[in-house]
Amino acid sequence: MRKSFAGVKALQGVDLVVRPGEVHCVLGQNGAGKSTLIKTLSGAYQPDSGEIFWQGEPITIGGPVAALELGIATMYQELDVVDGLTIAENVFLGHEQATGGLLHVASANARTEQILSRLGHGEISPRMEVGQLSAANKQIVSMARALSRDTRLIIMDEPSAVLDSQEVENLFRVVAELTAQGIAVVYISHRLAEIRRIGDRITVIKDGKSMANGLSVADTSTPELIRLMTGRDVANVFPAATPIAADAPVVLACHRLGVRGVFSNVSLEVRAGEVVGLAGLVGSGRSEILEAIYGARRSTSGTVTVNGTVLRAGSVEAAVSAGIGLSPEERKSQGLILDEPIFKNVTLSSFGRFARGGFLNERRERQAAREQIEALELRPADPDLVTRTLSGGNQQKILLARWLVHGTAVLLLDEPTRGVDVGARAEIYGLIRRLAEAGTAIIVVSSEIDEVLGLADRVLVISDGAVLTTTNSNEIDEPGVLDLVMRGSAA
Amino acid sequence: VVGLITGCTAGGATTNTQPTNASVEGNEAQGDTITIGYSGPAADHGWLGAINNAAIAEADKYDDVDLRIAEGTNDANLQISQVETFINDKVDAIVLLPTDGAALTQVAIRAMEAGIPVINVDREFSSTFAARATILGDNYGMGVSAGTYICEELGDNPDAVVAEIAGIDSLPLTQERSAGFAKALSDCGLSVTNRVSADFTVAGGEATTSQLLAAAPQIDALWNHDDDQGIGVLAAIDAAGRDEFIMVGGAGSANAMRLIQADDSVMKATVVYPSTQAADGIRLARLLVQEKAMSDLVEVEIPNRIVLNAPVVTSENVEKYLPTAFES
Amino acid sequence: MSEQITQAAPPIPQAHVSPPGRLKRTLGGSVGRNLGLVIAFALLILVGTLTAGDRFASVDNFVTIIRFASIVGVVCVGMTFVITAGGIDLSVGSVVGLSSVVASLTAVQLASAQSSWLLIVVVALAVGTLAGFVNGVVIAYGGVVAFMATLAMLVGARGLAELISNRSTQIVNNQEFLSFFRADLLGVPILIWIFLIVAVAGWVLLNRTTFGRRTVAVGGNAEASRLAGIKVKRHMVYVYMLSGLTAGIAGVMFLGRTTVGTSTHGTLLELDVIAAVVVGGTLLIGGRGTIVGSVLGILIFSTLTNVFTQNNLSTSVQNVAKGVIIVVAVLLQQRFASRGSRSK
Amino acid sequence: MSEQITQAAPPIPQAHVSPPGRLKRTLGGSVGRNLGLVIAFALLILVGTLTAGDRFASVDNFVTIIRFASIVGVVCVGMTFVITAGGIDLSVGSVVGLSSVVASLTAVQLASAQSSWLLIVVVALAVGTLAGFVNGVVIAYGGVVAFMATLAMLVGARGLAELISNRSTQIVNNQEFLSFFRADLLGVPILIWIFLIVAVAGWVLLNRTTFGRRTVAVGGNAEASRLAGIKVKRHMVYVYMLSGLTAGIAGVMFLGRTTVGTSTHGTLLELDVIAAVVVGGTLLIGGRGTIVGSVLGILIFSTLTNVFTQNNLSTSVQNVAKGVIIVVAVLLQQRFASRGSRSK
Ligand SMILES: Nc1ncnc2c1ncn2[C@@H]1O[C@H](COP(=O)(O)OP(=O)(O)OP(=O)(O)O)[C@@H](O)[C@H]1O
Ligand SMILES: Nc1ncnc2c1ncn2[C@@H]1O[C@H](COP(=O)(O)OP(=O)(O)OP(=O)(O)O)[C@@H](O)[C@H]1O
Ligand SMILES: [Mg+2]
Ligand SMILES: [Mg+2]
Repeated sequence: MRKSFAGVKALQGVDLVVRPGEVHCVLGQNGAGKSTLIKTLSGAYQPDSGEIFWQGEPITIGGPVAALELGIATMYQELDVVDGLTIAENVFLGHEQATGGLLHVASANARTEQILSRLGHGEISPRMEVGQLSAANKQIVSMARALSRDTRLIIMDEPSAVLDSQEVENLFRVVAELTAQGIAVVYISHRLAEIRRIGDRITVIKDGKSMANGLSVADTSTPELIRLMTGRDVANVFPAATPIAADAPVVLACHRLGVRGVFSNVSLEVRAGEVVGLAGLVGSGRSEILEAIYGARRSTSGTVTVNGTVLRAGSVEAAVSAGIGLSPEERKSQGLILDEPIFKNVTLSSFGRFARGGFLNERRERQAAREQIEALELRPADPDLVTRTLSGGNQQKILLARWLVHGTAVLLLDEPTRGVDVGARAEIYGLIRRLAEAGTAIIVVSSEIDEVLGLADRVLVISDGAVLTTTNSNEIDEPGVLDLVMRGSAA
Repeated sequence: VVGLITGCTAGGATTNTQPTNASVEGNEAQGDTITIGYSGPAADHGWLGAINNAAIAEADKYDDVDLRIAEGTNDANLQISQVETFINDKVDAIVLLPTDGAALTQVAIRAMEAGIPVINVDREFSSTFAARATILGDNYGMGVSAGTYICEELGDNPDAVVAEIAGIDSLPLTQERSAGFAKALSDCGLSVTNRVSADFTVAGGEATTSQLLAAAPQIDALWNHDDDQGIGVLAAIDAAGRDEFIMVGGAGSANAMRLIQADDSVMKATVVYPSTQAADGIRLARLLVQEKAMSDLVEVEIPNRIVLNAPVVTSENVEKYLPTAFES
Repeated sequence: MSEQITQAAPPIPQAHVSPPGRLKRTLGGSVGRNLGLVIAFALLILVGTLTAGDRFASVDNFVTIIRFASIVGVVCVGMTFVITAGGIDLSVGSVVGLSSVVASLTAVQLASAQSSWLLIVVVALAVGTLAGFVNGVVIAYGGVVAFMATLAMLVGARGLAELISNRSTQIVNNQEFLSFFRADLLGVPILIWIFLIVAVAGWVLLNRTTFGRRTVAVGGNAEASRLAGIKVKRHMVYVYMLSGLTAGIAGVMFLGRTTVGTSTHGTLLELDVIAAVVVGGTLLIGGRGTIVGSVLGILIFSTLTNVFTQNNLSTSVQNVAKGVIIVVAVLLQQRFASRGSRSK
Repeated sequence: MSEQITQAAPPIPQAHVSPPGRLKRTLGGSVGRNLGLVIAFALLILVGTLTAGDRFASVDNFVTIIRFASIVGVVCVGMTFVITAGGIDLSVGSVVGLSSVVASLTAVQLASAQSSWLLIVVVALAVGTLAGFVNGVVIAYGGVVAFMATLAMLVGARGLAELISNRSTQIVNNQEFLSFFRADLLGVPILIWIFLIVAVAGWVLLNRTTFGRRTVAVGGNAEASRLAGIKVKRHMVYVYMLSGLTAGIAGVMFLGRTTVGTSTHGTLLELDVIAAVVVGGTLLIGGRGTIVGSVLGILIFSTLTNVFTQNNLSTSVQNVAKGVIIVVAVLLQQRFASRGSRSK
């Protein structure tokens, strides 16, 4: 099997060779062109030039149907399921089980059930509507869809981004099964540890060009990979935490905070300069806790106090004016106005400050935004660029810049590095630390437990909407957290 | 033109009651070519369509008339701007069937002030200064005629159920028709038991009538304001298989008259509301600008106000009216 | 459009929902989702019976109500598909008028007298479908927002109908045609049968065929559908053609019911149709549609009109009430739908 | 809604956009984005001049065109805000009628005779704003889809206007009021001045104030705006109130121009307004709005009507042409807008 091509603006000469039965990892920074590459393979985009070979034959993939008919199935980065349909209907979307247009509902359900069991999720009913599923389960539906076809090659674009460690294990098991059957897997992830575990060979893409082809995973060191991706050496370690002064004031305090049916009795305190991490499985309620503190979700019990003042429940404005900032979980849908220029996104929480009598002073606004994005090394650092064109990591930085311009005492970061590449990750880690050192109280939520442990001074382990423990991050390790979580949910 | 001057001087002291210029032949004779602006409401139903078509046909008859048509709006704002366009273009006369009489009054006054005579058709302006001549159908009279006919037919049954299917309720003319109807009925001790309003469309007539028939299981007489929506009204009556009452129409379409003539349906009569008003308006405008008078009148000038009759057409006199009735 | 506010509420992830049982699902799905409507409908019938007694609560009156609803109801079925697919069709009213006009042209009537009255039907359906085709192509391949494309068709088709009919009312003379539409079958008027058949066919098409599932998919997530191999553009054209087809059927029904074709048929029909479909629970953002809801929606509106007529209330009062009822119905609808299963 | 198809087209990756210079940006922004409109407008004027000569190309005629456009134009300004904020307001036409009716009630006229003619103005604006407030609350706090909420208001406000006026035409007697609206200022009619002032104020409000910034932000991404601390719901209420206010202004203008208040004022106005705004380049999905485009849009429509009147063409032909022009204009608009800067 050999595919090679060059072309689309985002892709300027990429070679990729995938062999049957292997797990071929594609690595690259945000915006390197990984998703674009695979979309070309799946027929979603047409390449401007270049050739694709399939089992030795040069072919053109005219559209998604053509790719599917060849046996190329794709799990896209943006969840590609339809909420209004059931799981079985999603799995067989486009190749419905039907005669003369009339559906065989029962047989589709039965086959879906089989596939789900194979994926280790026999407990999910194929008749459930996908809109009711969590992001992780949607990912499983996506996978089931790929398996429902007779495929020779499955492309997975960041499948683990919304999965927790348990689910990731499950995913690896399925991948192993697939490769054992001779099916090739193209695997994209920003988590280098995963690639080490399941990858056979690696292709690295940088700025739309392939930097390395088919490197053997076993023979390539992590720093080497990072250098290939970023073109420089990045210390993939967390910045050292400086101890917090013993007399640092408590900035944020939650007392027995709860949202009915989601979580209850969460009490926590964050001091100036402290980074507190929330660890837990997907769906444990971490995002909800942040949202409740921020007022984006109305709490039904308990209080949130900032610098001694109790906040009005369910009021984002109150939280913002008290000095809390939130960088939400879903960058694109909750954080940014993608079609607006960067500077307007940076000043979204504070443009009122650049106005006199309601009249905006865009020049000052742009200036303030420019200062921050230059300090954050946003690339490119042009405040007038349309936000949509930026890579994920840079978009994340815009959200941080927003609160830097606004000035916050408390910063809530929900999955600040989701879908962000190694290079940008290190920068964001450094930034979080610098903010803490400047006296900001920070709460970080991340699905990657090592990230929580590495970043935070203190860790709260959450399970099923309840705080299990609070420990200093240096007193616990990843297996320890997982162990707690397992026991917590079993109890 | 010359004729008029002689007419005036001649008419001074004598008792001559036959102005020389006001013969039919004299009026038909070609005069100076004039431009007449015509604006009417949206021709969204049969009667209005007939009004516009008759106006255009009338203008076509005269080689000396250049008709500028801006028909077709129910928006007073747009119609005002159409009249403004006519004023800008300095047409010789304007025939105006306003979507709402009062709303078009100001612009008509402006036209008159600009020296352009305005002929007001069908829906009356709120100021007498707004038109040089006014031709009106008699909406109130229509209601009276229909009511009187029903009174005659129902005789002295004080418990008779009378139903009314009005046109577009928000038009002043509908209100006038209903008022006349109620007045005539009250003179014989009757009143409207069930009243619905349609929208002058066939479908609207059908829909409201089927509802009305369901609401009133027993009816003695029914007045429908408009024969165009009447097609729908009759379809609904047919579908419901009802024939216990007499029905009176309105406006006087050829279709309705043929039914009356055939005398095999509930349709027994209709009240004429002439669809030739705008055509008359065009004709008057031409005479006015060419400074002619009306034939068959002694008066040497065009009258200010002509109110057309609203006769009741029954199987007895239908032959007389059928030729001038409009095809919907 | 306009959904943004509703979406502002954070989506509720339900990670570990256990699959509901079959019975509960059916309840939650069909009745539950339509419970608001059923309640509204029942209330309306109660009000009707209380205020108008036997005149209201009679078989004849119910037949009147349903027959009144049937023409609009047929268009609702087509519209349900369009809205479910994430589109909107403002042109249906005009297309009804246009198809009634073309099908009642003298030429068509002459030809039908020589062949069969079915010719009139075929012409009307063809005109409707063609108009839908134009809509679909302009939207799917031209990339014009559906609201604007069908608004253009709304204006244009009405104008065309006026031009073709020269604004006169065209009377249908074909007696076989007329008597077919005036007939009853098993005591039920043909118009109601047509409505019934179209509604059942629509239900099957939406819920039991690939076409229907793809319609939901396209409306729920057009890009995902494209990637799953569905020819989204072509499908959208089909959906608009379907809507045009139902408008054509309604055109024929108008012909049969009123015995004339005119450009005024169907004026403002689109508002009633869209209101009924959305009140019925089909999401205006697409991705979820219910034929049962649309049928209930249109029945509610026609019962409303009937109750008002029975009580001799003017259209003005009726309009005010209708405005209030639309809002209340949508609110109820949202409440019950979100209880039955997550919408939005 | 309806945007789905457009989104189905694969987004064009523009990896290496170089930041445009200030001049280029301004060109790309204002003229570039409106280039399609300007071309369409110029073509229309050319056609008008060729077919109707001096009758068309005269100062008086242009005044007529603009004066005609001014009432609808004022409503377009309010609608631009609503659509930019991601909403839609179908009720403007009815609200125009309602405010003209209430402001011309006998009671109001009597009171105004004793105080000042401005009372009539104040009442009309208050009625419009109140209707907008109701719309806004039902949409933002009730969570009813804007299309349905304002559709309900469209039906309800018209009914209310009919009830209040008892369906009669109410003539305004206040001579000061009438002569104010009949006056010219510097040779330009007052109505045009009002349009000019509203348009300029709207432009400043949308492009130079925090209110405008919020409007664009809310339309671009309501959830992100909410999480950034903008009071999205309250802002939506303001936006609908603004739209209601412009409808109230249009109601007063109708009063001044026609000297009567009636429930039929503004019928179907919403279609023209929405068409003009969207043809003008405001995105129906929200997040981008242009007052200049809306003004050009409405001028194009009113010039079109004038050209047709000048050439003695019937409304039917005009409607067919209008349908075609809407589609062509939106297509052109898309082409030039996407060249000016990335949309969608
Ligand atoms: N719709 C779009 N519009 C403009 N530019 C785009 C679009 N989609 C992708 N790009 C650009 O194409 C380039 C490659 O994007 P791609 O999504 O393939 O990156 P990626 O390697 O998958 O990054 P990530 O790790 O963030 O998923 C980027 O510079 C991106 O900004
Ligand atoms: N409004 C609600 N009603 C009922 N349950 C809810 C509601 N909102 C959230 N939940 C539940 O709360 C739990 C926490 O959800 P959520 O996925 O946000 O947690 P999380 O820890 O942030 O996970 P993730 O890593 O996916 O962000 C889930 O089980 C979800 O089903
Ligand atoms: Mg990617
Ligand atoms: Mg979360």
